[in-house]
Amino acid sequence: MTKEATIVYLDYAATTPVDPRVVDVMTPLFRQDGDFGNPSSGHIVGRRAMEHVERATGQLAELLGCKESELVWTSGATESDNLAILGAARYRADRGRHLITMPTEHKAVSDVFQVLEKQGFEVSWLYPDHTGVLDPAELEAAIRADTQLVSIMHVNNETGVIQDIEALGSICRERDVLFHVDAAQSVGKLPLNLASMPVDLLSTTAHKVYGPKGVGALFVADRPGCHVEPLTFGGGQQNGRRPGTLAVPLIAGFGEAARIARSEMQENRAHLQSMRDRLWRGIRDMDGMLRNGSEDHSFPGILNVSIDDVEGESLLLALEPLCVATGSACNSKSQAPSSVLRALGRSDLLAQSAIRFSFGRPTATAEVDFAVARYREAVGRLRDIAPEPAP
Amino acid sequence: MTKEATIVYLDYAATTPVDPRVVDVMTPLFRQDGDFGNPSSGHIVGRRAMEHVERATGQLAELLGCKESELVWTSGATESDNLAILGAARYRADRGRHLITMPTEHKAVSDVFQVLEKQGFEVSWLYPDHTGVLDPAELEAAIRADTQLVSIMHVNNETGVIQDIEALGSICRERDVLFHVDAAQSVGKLPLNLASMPVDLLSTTAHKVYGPKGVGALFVADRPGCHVEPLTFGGGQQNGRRPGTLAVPLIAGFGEAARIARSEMQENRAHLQSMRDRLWRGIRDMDGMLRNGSEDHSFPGILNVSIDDVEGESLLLALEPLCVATGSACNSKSQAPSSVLRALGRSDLLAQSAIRFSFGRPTATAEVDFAVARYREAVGRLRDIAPEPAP
Amino acid sequence: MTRDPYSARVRELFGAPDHAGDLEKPAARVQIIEQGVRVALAADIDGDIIVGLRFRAWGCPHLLAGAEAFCREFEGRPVSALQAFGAEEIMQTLPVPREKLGRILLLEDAVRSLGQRVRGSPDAGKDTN
Amino acid sequence: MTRDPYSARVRELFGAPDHAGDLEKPAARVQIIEQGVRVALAADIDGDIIVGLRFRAWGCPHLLAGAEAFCREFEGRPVSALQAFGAEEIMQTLPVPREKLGRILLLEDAVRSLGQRVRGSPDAGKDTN
Ligand SMILES: Cc1ncc(COP(=O)(O)O)c(C=O)c1O
Ligand SMILES: Cc1ncc(COP(=O)(O)O)c(C=O)c1O
Repeated sequence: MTKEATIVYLDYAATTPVDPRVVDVMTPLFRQDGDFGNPSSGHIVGRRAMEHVERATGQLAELLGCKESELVWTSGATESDNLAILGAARYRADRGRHLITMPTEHKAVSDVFQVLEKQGFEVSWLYPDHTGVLDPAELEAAIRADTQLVSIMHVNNETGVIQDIEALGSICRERDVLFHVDAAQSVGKLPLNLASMPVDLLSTTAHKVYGPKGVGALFVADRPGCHVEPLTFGGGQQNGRRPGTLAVPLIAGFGEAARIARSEMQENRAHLQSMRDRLWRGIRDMDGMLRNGSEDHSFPGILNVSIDDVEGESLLLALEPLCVATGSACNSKSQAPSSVLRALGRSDLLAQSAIRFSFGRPTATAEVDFAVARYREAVGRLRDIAPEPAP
Repeated sequence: MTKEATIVYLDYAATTPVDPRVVDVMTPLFRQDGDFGNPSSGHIVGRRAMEHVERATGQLAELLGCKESELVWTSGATESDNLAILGAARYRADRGRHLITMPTEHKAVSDVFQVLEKQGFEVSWLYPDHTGVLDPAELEAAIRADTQLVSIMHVNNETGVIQDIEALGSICRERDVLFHVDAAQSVGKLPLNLASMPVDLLSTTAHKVYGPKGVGALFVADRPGCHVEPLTFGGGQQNGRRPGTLAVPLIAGFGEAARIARSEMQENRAHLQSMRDRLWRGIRDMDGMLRNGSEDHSFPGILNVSIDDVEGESLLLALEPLCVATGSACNSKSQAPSSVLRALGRSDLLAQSAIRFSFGRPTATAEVDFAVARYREAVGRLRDIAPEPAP
Repeated sequence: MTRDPYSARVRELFGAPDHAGDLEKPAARVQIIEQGVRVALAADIDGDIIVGLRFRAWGCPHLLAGAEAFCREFEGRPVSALQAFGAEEIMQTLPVPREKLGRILLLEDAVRSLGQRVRGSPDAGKDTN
Repeated sequence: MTRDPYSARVRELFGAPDHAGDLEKPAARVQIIEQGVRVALAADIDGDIIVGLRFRAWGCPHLLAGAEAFCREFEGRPVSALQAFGAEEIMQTLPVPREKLGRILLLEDAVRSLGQRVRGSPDAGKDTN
């Protein structure tokens, strides 16, 4: 048995492998005998490369239900979030400097707002209830005459909690406030139809939906007042909104990933749900078990649990070769307890014991069963080793 | 004969195909059975992904002769240029707001300086001589007490003219001014040893050196006072200098491309030189032929020529299926005469007739001979059609 | 959605400019130069019929294609038809991108001017530069 | 250059904590709790020789591995050796990242305290919480 054979990967919220069909679309675009050209070139090799970009733009637009001209290609959701938030805040700064977001956002959002706070913007941080859900009334109450931008994510990357984008966006639209949604975890997984939704800016990334790392997109609604100042300047690509040579193979790969996600969304969702439910059934009876985040408003691909009196870092190591996450995918190096779980009211200790299981298209029943057994065993072993707690 | 068979691509300065060895390194990193993980993940799948990033960082550091910690991965040279220039100008803004560059820079540099000019920085634009070369004395004279940053490219993307980085950088270092070099066209093609060169910031990109599109790097010298403010904020990757999930396959591909470029640099250079010389020999005798840019200080992979009394756009179409560039690779859509050639003193008409031939590893003698024949024929045909010029 | 700036028709006309060249003894000849762009037209007449047309041009591919299209279309037609020639039609049939209208208007000028010349009109103002 | 935060030795100690558990009638026992982290040590003595050591711990993998390493190393050594136990050595031999020094110092405290207990020293201050 090789080392590899024993690894069980339940960390699809951190990143996914690239779908083989996507790899097949990308590979020829690297090669000399394929369409490797620079889409900015006017000649035939360049034009052929541009055709791949245009096809992909169409595919992503179809998945999102938006116009092709409303999409800007970026390097990933981090860049999309920054472009949306910095870009919109700066563009509308002379109308007002009040912004709204939540402490449960991904750092690619919350860190940006912290930077803006230092630059003279005022940020209201709205807290969710203990299930992670934001009450639209809270948003309504927080909006002021000088509010310019609200940023609230669709699916939370740690807990899978889904916010009511429709309701939150409607409030923003009524008050002429821009509404940005970080949809890195939901695009291609939950249905979206931006043409009919009150969303102005929406961030996405390919590598969470079986596309390649290094490419993302920002949706910028074609509406008056909805505009982002570019972060970078240069060769005029994408009408100057995001310059730089278009990464044709990555963009084509994202397009194909979008096409696949759209056509298989329903069956994928059902699969994720059955995997998550199976895992939860396997561990829910354990002593001191707590599920983090709403059960009713949750994306079926993520299950986040805490457990009493088990130390998180040791738990993670004891779970190997089961690959899962503590805290956010993107800052799992850090030992600090998750700010998302803290915002849900979890103690430091409970937040620190949290494990995020996340499921994907390739997840098999046997892997879930392995995870159940491993989790029970690891918790049992660590509890066996622990001394009695202080009286 | 298929359509493809007749295309001759002499536009390697716009972009290159990916070396098959690089494709072989990248492909497994996409797949589920390969190291597809997120390098931010602490588990085994994440750590294996990180090992590829570390290997690639070592490979690029070796090519550039710098420390691994001095490299920041980006999405390409446009982002690297922006990060260097905006980042350094903002970081040092309270020491002074005078900056220096040239009008012959790529737009990923010159557009950024134009933006800074609007934001209260003062920019001195230094002109080269009629061969495109900047006299270091001009730089010396332009530096003031409040100068913070000088940005001058290594190899010009339109003409192939090489600036004397060593001499220009020494002047900057003496005066404690940061020196940024856009080396998109030279990295992997001309030797660089940043450990011993007076360069503080250096931009590069993979897709000009047989690596993938969508990845680049910025060298930030490990020296006091040399620092760039980040453009984007988020998950803390790369010590916060450039956050976002690391695009492992692209980075590994750039690393492999760097390794290959380093080990084959000398023979590649000799090949480019012989191809360029062959082309020049084939057309230099034509009526009204002019070579753009210094012959002595030039990168052997680029030949830029203008010709009297031939209209550029028609010439480009008549050259098909020969794929070459007019003006810069990145704005060949635009009909405006190249600002680089204008800075060399060319008239609008001559600038507009300019054709850039650029050569690559795969360029064959027969392709150069085809280009010579096609160019002579196209010029002849267009001149035949033209009416007598006005008296 | 393709970004090819040249339609198949423009490519064909540009690639086979059969009417580029001169007539031995043209009934009329005009040449117009504006901002570096140059167009020359020449016509042979038999009675009221245009029996031969040739052009020379220096300019972008759309101008050259437009000139060739004009020659092909108007050979064999009556002289009076020349007055009906309009830039708009060329713009739409080739087609030509809007930003190049100026160059096609230059061609229109040349054709009108040729028409006046053919009929010996004394007020053909733009013919000598 | 690997980013694995755990050395092979830490993984081995963590994965096979043979000395985790209790002694039936230990000669001495200590337990220390600080900021949620807990370490308990127990020793059996035969004359001047430590014949059995066991630990219990709640904390990060380095703490658990450190405790196991201590037990393995000090069984069979004289009681006096306990005084020589130092966090620094554990930090270097496992090794343990610097930012976790605090947890290994907790282990050091526990060992010192155990040493005092074993010799019946009345000033074993930290043993009861
Ligand atoms: C909700 C959310 N936003 C943003 C990001 C950042 O995405 P990327 O890695 O494409 O920069 C992630 C993933 O890491 C995410 O889960
Ligand atoms: C000199 C120079 N700088 C910057 C760039 C931009 O590089 P990228 O396409 O990687 O953004 C290019 C190429 O287009 C270039 O030639």
